[in-house]
Amino acid sequence: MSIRTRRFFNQPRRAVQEMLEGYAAAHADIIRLSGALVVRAVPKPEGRVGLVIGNGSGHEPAMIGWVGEGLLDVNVPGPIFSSPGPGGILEGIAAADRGGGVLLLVSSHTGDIMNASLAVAEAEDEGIDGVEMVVLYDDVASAPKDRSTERRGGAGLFFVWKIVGALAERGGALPACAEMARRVRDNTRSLSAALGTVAHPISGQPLGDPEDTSVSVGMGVHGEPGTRLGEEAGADDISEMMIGRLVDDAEPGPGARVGLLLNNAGSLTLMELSILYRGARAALADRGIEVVRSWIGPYATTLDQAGFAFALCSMDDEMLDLYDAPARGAGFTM
Amino acid sequence: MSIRTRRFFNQPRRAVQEMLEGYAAAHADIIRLSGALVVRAVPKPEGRVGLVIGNGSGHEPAMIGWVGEGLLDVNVPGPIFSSPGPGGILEGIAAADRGGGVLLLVSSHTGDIMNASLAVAEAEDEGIDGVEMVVLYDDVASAPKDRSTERRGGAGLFFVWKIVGALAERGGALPACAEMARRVRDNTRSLSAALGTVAHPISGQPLGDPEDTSVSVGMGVHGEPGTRLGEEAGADDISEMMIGRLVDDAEPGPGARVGLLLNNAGSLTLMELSILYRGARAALADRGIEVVRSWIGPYATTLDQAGFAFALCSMDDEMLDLYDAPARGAGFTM
Amino acid sequence: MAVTSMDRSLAARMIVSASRRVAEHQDELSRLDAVAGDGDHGVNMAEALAEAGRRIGGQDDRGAAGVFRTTGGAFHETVGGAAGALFGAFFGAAAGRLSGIAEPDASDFVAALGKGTARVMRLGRAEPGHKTMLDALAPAVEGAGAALEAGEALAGVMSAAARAARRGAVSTAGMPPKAGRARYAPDRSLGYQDPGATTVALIFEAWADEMNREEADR
Amino acid sequence: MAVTSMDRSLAARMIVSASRRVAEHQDELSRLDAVAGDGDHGVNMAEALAEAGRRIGGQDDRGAAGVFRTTGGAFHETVGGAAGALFGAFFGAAAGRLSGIAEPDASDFVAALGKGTARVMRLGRAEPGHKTMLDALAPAVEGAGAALEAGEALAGVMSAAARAARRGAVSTAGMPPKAGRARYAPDRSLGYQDPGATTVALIFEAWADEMNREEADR
Ligand SMILES: Nc1ncnc2c1ncn2[C@@H]1O[C@H](COP(=O)(O)OP(=O)(O)O)[C@@H](O)[C@H]1O
Ligand SMILES: Nc1ncnc2c1ncn2[C@@H]1O[C@H](COP(=O)(O)OP(=O)(O)O)[C@@H](O)[C@H]1O
Ligand SMILES: [Mg+2]
Ligand SMILES: [Mg+2]
Ligand SMILES: [Mg+2]
Ligand SMILES: [Mg+2]
Repeated sequence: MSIRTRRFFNQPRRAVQEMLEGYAAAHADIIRLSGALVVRAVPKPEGRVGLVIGNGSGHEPAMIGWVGEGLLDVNVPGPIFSSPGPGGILEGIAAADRGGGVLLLVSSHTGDIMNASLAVAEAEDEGIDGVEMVVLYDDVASAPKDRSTERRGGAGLFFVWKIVGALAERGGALPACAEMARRVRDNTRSLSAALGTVAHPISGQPLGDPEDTSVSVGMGVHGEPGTRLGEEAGADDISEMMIGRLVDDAEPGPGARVGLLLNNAGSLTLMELSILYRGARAALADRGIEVVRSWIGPYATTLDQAGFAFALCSMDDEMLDLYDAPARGAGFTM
Repeated sequence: MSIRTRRFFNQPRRAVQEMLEGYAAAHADIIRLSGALVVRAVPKPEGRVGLVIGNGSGHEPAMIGWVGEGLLDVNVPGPIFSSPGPGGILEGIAAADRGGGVLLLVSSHTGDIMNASLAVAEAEDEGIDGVEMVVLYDDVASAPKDRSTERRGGAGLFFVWKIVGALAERGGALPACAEMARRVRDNTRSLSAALGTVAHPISGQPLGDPEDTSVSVGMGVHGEPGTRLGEEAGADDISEMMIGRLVDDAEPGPGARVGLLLNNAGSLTLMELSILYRGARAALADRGIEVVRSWIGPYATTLDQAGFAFALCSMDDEMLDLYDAPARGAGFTM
Repeated sequence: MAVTSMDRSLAARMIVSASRRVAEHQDELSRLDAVAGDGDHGVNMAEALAEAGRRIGGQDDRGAAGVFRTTGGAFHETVGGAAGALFGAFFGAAAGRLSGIAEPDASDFVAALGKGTARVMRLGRAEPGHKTMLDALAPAVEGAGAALEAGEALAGVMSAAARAARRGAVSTAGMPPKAGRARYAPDRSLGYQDPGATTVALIFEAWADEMNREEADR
Repeated sequence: MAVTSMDRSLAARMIVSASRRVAEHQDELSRLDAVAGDGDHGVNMAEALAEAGRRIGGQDDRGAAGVFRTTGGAFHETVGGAAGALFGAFFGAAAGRLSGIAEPDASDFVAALGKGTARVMRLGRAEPGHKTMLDALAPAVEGAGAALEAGEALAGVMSAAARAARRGAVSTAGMPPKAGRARYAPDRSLGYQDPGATTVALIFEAWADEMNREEADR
């Protein structure tokens, strides 16, 4: 129902490179291209921990928009939906190294983990010290709670990037940054839903049945299919069901304060997002959970997928303080 | 090709109201709902000029995201793609009145102008003084240059909202604000392009041929059809052609400094936008025009239309200074 | 028996029957608007007239003028947009002409139609021939005036107005648009009727039917 | 005449013929990956092998090991993703086993396949039966080993590997996925072959054909 077969490209195979050039030109005060890497225009002071992420493209503004003050130091963009290879990640590690060690944040996907592991091994071989890797996952649809380490990374990882970004900027040491990344991860859950599908821009393959008009819940960030919901489910039903699943999984204690993120997977209107958000607030209020921070918008997209994800992060005072710290990326400012 | 037939709504006819509730709840620090109006959470100081806009819904983040410090005081949201009626606009004028007069900014569309005129007449009848209305237009596709006053409003109006918003915030008087609105308008041009179409969410009517895969240039902000481009046109060709038309129309003098806005009409990916932006920069560089500020993103959308618009605004020092002033809306911060 | 004046109840039934008629054609009207506009005309008209019907139902008696004024208000407050402003202005101006007249007769009604049409022209700055609702309204006023001069009572006047409005609406199919959204895509709407003019024809046809029913009933 | 050793030129021709074969099946591979993955496997493999072909063309002579090492590098640098890492590791480990051997024979080659497969298992933490490329790779190594023990030279060894790889790839259609993206939608891919395993079969078939051609030519 919702698959666009033509894109404003010159050539699909040149799309990622041309995107990087255009985006960097538009945001020259914040980022620049260094070879195949997106790096800060103004590097972090010496001695601080460098934050690196290697990730597939097609999720913009993640991660090209998340490089900047209070956020990441280096983004290693891969091909569409594909992690970059170990060579690129190794370059990214070297570029982020300001003498305080480097934290490689990896969204849990088979390819991403393997390529990152290869890069870390090569970094050791080359004598680059103090490289730590933390694997991030949050998607409750991808594995049961007792096997949470098998879960996929989703839009909830935004909480990690933001909070750890602030900590590293303030001078937190490598072990503290890695520890904080794990702490935020363990307090974060996400779940996605979508209508229709998208097609891989190069292969042209639709990642699901383009004629299917049912809502699917638990889709992956590369369009990996989820499970279908009935035709009649309205926005409020969907918000209630999804928030219910997240809260059941996270089991926030009484009086918990959460950040609520509503990620636009691509082409949802702000009208729909606002309606879904309204339903989510009601569902959380019913459960006695206080929403202390909210974000609505495109964080990690799946091209122009008509979908969204809710992410919840239970926050203590320290996390909240870091969450509120200034940040200045091309795709996110506060 | 790209028409979504199902939306995350509870009921299409309740969508605008529920959107307003959700959006206001998410951004309670910036805006609140006052009856059917979106107003600032913290009103402008007494004596300043109030800025009001009445506009159809379906263009979010315009204008709900543009109410806030350094931006607008009141947004009067109408039904989807429909200007609000005179009664609502009159309420908006009253709500924005801080004793310094009220400037009503109207995007040039038949309905918007008529309803605004009726409201201004009623305001006079009711003895509200100092209400001025400025009609804004920028879309070069909608009338030839010698009949520019017949042109439609498009995404270029962002420049007016931003610059006049800053002037009013700084205490500019009503005549100066109105004059600045006209000055920015006269220095601004826009042109849109799109693929496929959208359907009106309530009537379900697709606003064009959903099977048409050609790029159409000069579409209106409510999906009003434009003229078709050949199947082969690549992103660079399109950027070059569109920038050429804007520059030919605007005739910026030698050494002109322009702001370049690339508006996402809804569902374009940031990948496509960045590629189009890259092409536009090249086209402007070829013409010796310096781009001093750039914005890429959704400003005034047409639901989830797969389209975009370029807008150019030639800026002098005063405009640039106001353009750079802080702004804090739910959908736009700087 | 000929109906010679329009009391509150008749005026109210006119609005209700117009509302029903437009609702039946709602999709067709939106489809016409989607050709070169934004596809909402049927929704707009149906919503405004339904709201008018609700408001009239709950209203105390202020004669035909009150009914038309309420209808105008419903247009202004429910739909906005071009047609909301114009139909609102039309009913508002017509109400102004009828105001204070307890039982307006056919000549008052024709005069009210004329006032309404003039207000639409002033507000929208369009003229007959621009492919708008005026291409049905203006001939309707003329046809009604001619029938009045020929000595017709309300039913005859209304029937003449309805025939003229329909002819006018049909004629818009051949016109290039010179007002409203459609003018930005001038070729698109060739061969299609203007949605606003079509609504006018539907309203007058519903009114003529109502009058004729009324006459038959008396 | 039987081919008893693999020189640089033969190894290079193996990569080029694998590249051609995979390119021919690129759409089918992406389609298989779209069933429960992200629809790019054919693109990934075709691009990496094409790049490997280009790099080998411009490379000076370092024997079969050099060709395989270059191929692994092309996988790591061109595509990333799961298969990029795994095929890259496979060729890299195979190259390591062949390194320093001027003219590797069938037994070196079988050992190299084994090293590559072991590296894939270690890196991906999957096992045969998980519906991955290993379900073609592991049987291929076994088949090649058996052919070697039966006294076959390179062509026979490769043919046995290709047959086993194809059988393994076909068998994945019946497996529920336990690794890679597909495991998150376990029901979707039932009845469909694993794309990575299918690529392995295509590569070994291209190699077997190349060897048999070579033998016929000598
Ligand atoms: N300037 C005008 N004068 C008279 N009628 C107009 C004018 N502009 C638009 N119209 C009428 O309004 C109709 C469109 O109404 P509608 O679709 O409800 O409003 P909108 O165009 O705001 O969506 C047109 O078909 C036309 O008859
Ligand atoms: N852990 C793993 N072990 C072995 N093979 C794997 C593993 N994960 C994925 N694969 C293989 O990779 C293939 C997918 O490759 P590809 O689509 O190119 O990468 P990606 O999944 O990153 O898009 C699968 O079909 C499977 O054969
Ligand atoms: Mg991939
Ligand atoms: Mg409208
Ligand atoms: Mg309309
Ligand atoms: Mg894949």
